Amino acid sequence: MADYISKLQKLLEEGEFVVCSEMGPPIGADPDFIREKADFLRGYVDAVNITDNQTAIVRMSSIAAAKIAADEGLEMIIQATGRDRNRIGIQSDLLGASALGLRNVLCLTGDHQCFGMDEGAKNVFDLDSVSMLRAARRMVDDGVLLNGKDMDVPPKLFLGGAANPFADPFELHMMKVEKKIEAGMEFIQTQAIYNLEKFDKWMEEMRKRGLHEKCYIMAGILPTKSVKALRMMKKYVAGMDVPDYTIERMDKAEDKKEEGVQMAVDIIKHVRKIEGVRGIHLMPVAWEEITPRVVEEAGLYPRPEVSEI
Amino acid sequence: MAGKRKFELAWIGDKEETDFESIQISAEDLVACQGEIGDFKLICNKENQPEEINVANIIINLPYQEEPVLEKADSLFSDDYDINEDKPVIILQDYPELSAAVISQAGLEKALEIKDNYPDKEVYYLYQAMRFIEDNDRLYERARESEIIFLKFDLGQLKIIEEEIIHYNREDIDLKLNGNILAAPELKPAKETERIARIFNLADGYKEYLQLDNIYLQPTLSGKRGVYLLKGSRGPTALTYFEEELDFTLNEVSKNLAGVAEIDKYDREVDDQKCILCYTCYRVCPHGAIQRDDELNSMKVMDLACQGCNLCLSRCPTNAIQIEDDYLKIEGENEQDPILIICENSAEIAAEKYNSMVGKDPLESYQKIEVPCVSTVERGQIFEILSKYSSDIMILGCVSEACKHLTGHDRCQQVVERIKEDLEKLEIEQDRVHYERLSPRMAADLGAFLADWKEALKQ
Amino acid sequence: MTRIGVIGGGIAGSSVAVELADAGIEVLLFEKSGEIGGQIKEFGCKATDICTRCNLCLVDSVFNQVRRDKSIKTKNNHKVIDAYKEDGLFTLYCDTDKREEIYTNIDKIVLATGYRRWSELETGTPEIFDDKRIIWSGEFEEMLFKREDHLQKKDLDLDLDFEPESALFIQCNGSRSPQEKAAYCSRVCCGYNYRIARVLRESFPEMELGIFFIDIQEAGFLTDLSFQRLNDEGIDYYNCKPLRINKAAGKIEIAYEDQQEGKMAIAKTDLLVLSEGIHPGLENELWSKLFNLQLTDDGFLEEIVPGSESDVYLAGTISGPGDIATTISKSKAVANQIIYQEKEVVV
Amino acid sequence: MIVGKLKDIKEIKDSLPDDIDSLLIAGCGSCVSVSLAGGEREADSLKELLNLYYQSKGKSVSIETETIKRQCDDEFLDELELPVARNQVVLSIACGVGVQHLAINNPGKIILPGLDTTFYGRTSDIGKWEEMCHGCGKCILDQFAGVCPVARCSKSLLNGPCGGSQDGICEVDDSIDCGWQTIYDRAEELGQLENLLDFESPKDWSTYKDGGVRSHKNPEFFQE
Repeated sequence: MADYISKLQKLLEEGEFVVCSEMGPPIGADPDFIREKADFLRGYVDAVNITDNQTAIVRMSSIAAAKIAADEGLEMIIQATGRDRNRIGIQSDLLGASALGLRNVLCLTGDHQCFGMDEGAKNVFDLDSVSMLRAARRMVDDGVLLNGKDMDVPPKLFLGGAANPFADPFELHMMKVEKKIEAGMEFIQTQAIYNLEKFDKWMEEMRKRGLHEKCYIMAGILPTKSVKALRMMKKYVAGMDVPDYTIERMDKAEDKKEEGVQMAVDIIKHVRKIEGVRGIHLMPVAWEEITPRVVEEAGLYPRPEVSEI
Repeated sequence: MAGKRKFELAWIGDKEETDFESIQISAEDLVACQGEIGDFKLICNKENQPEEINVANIIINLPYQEEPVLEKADSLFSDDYDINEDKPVIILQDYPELSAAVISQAGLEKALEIKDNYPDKEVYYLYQAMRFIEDNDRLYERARESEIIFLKFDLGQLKIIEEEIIHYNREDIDLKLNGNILAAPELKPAKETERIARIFNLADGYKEYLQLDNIYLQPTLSGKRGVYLLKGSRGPTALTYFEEELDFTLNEVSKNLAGVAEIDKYDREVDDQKCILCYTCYRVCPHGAIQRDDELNSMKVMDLACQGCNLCLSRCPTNAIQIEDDYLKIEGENEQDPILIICENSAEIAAEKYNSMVGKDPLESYQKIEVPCVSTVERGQIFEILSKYSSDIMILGCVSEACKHLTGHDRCQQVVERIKEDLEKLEIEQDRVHYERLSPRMAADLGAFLADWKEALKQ
Repeated sequence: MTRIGVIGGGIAGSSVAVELADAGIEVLLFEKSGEIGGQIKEFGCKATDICTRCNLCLVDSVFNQVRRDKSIKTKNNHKVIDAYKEDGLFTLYCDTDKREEIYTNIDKIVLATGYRRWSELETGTPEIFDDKRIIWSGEFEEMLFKREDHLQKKDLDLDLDFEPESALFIQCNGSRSPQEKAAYCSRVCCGYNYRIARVLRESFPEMELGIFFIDIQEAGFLTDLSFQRLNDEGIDYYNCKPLRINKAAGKIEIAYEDQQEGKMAIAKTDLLVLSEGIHPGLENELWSKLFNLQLTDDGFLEEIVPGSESDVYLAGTISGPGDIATTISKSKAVANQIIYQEKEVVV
Repeated sequence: MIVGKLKDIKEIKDSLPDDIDSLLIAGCGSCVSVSLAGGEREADSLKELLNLYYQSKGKSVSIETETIKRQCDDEFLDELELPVARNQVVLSIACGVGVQHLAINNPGKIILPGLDTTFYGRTSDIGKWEEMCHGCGKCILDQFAGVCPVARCSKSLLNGPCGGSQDGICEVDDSIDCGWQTIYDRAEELGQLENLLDFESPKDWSTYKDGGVRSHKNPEFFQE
């Protein structure tokens, strides 16, 4: 019997098409905020990401929020960025997360602080996503910290990272994915997909390089409910590719919310057929309550039971 | 340097037929240009070793880059085109934009050539506008007589469906044409343009060509005396006027060979003890009149190339450039009068014209500073005037693109904006500095404007 | 000491004179009217918030230099009526206000007597000019020359006794017309009326503007005029020659063949501006006889032998239509030819 | 070269003491002259502006200017000795180095900065400078096709671009070129793309400001 680090890892290894979702912790210290959200996600998703001060806006810490949700019975993925903590802080947090039973971590470089409300903050970026993955890998596999010090009890962590199939130049970003995998990334959650042609092309290249067999790829899905949101993303979110036909489709729809759900479902159905896509990652910004419906409509409900590992 | 041969003329790029003792240099080989009109030194790359060539005049004559508008179409300019047995020939001009006027001529000639060689072939001629120059109205008549089918289209009436099929849709005509397309290529600036601009220290030109969009440079001047621009170096319309532009240019070269005199009577001396070789003067000089003096290890102003705008003096961060002319002197009888800083190329001429028309000097009862170009206005000078005098300051510069020194209007505007910003921050004297632009033709306008301004100041 | 006789004190003759004087050559400048400046004297600047490259900025400094330069002897009110050449030198007879004057020992002659505007000709269709809604572009030039509102950022005072909400321009007026014996293109109208339209557009953003073209030409060395450009600036264009002008009550109606739709159509306007074709000057015939020059079919002049041999040069619109910049550049080229020859002789 | 920009005039004015009676504006003739911020011309126009200001407030303040070759070397400071002595306050428009060096040499004097020292950069256009180097103390340009990821990537990433890099533009601002795109382009040109696959360990920042205040001795002049 294989020795699994986390339920998420187990599901993926067993070949299940996985459904992840995302949750933003509160700007405040209210634990019930997390619990309420956990309630309506329970049973509909296999794992939930907790963002780490996303877009450089101060929120409850990813690890603390994740612990609260995990106590409600959810499988959690913590996020860790290199923007706010140096190598000391990050390693320390990873040890803590593992100790709390939070076994999945998504390693990110992090949005620049200029996107949030603290432009004057000093950024750290001591570890970028690649070096963070590498450091975590060594901690998990070799029980060694970055400075070479051995640990008595190493952390147990299932390591993930992000990838943007739409960023240019294609080749350079592909190299970076390869580097991340080399450094120890086991799963990928991609940038939100609207442009399916480009995503197909990216997957094709991933397969050509055999990368789809070296890590689990979860396709990013971002359901929206307005043309404005789509336009804003196209214009302001770096690395987002929202084709004009998507905006047109939303523009024409009478019931925008319904169309948003259908668009998400269509994309899920498309990516599900692609060789190498092992799951989806739902990230409805400010519309988290729609997650159960999208999962149901996409024919991904109910979710499989996972026994304790 | 005795015995060193000097050429009368250098062609950078294509060479045209002339009687001058000339040399042709490819743009790729050119590395640097030093010196001034009558005595340029072109440094060329000869197997990675510098070769110095002395020339009196330079014509930059790079061909246009011809960018195909359709992948599968042949170029209208090419003699090597496909004729398919079964398909008609389609001549396409003005797609996607109106082509240069000479292209109408080239297109008509090509259409007739095909019709002459293949009398039974259907030839379609698609165009937005036939631009009649030289004798192409006769060509057009001949083409009509030889049954070439002319189809005129407006914006949006022509669609390329596939590379070989053109959809032509105009009211009652709806055609899908499938044939061998000969298209007029889009003309773009020559490839080496950016590098050549840097070598000759020329500012970025219109639509990435070498010539600035400025009326004083017509037809082929470059801003740098003795350097002329033709064809793909000059601008988007240079093909249309090529014959007269070439004629003008060669006559300019002739005149230069007969002797070149200084344009400005004053010398500008660079104090080599103060010069820090920051190249600010070199970069701002609109006439490429500054270069480094290797012996003195300082910059120097070349007297023949200098056109006297004094921009270098007003921008040197160390005040290293000096001139004997007191060009910032304030003239006037009454210290209470408002102060005018006027450009000798616009307001001064307009005032003179107004005087001759109306018999009254519009500058009367003003204190004035006459400048060769308002770009010489500097912050310190204005602050000093504001503290010494109680009156307002009006700076009268030239309309954009009609500045004899090419960049004056923008540079002055930037300085004035910064002055106003500083004054506003200190909450003092904000409204005492004014800047307006005019052309030498606005004589009546200037008269009325100054009269009204004085009236407004009184209140 | 070389003496050059320049006949005509417009921009062409003045440009030649100034260039020659700069090179130290003595010039006699003969102007038949009371002052130099020619037709261009009272054209108006067409700058909007930016320069539209009408080129008038270039001319006044030339005239000023003519007035100031000691080596240019300007002879106002001197109409050249006869000439002969003997021993390589010309003698000119001039009709002045008072008497005939004779100038001798002139080495070379530059003819720069310019053109006539179509509005000065007696042909055309005079019945349309009694309508105040129809003006020549030349009248517009004067309006712009006199304007006193631009610097104060006020709207253009049109100096009409009505307020037009629309204006149409007709190009190729008096050109491209075999009936008017002017099959050629005048080369100025496209650029000039486009610029005037832009001036109107600046002052009256709501005004409907349109231009009739036979063929759209590049508007000088610097302006690559195109339909797209007109479209972008909100100026309608009619790529055809109007067939009939109907002075209906209310708006003027212009009938034309809509080539796009293949049928007759009517454009309506409050104000109609007619461009003015460039026609050969009245003296051309005299010059052709006096100086052995070819009169072209259109009535302009051409050299039979090159100037370097005949010592007679042509500058400006005497040899064919051209705009200001072209005229100046061609005149400079003529002056430069002379300078080059003179210096060679010295060497 | 050290690039600087003149401080906001309001900030300068506010920093000068209320009871000021005499002011020396000290210019510097090196880097900051080249970056058109702290040379003789700027000193002069600053003087005229402050004159105008004090005049408008009805205050009598004597202002003089003196620009020397370099404010960061003792020997040049000699020329400033008397002007500094006869003025109550000194406003130095040298870089932060010059201002402090002047202060070290004039313990009893108020030395105020008139300029913001911005970065080490190159002149990329007339009046425009671009940051090229952070002075990290350990140059790694050889590994990145000659383009510095520390100075020219907004996050100083060493292992490739972040996801916000799009069409060669940095996510922080449209006007910033993505440093990693530049690295990539040059590496491609040089046939060094392979190098970019090398894993870069976290950089040793001890040679940078993080290692404490830095000094440097040329061993030819010092013995251990």
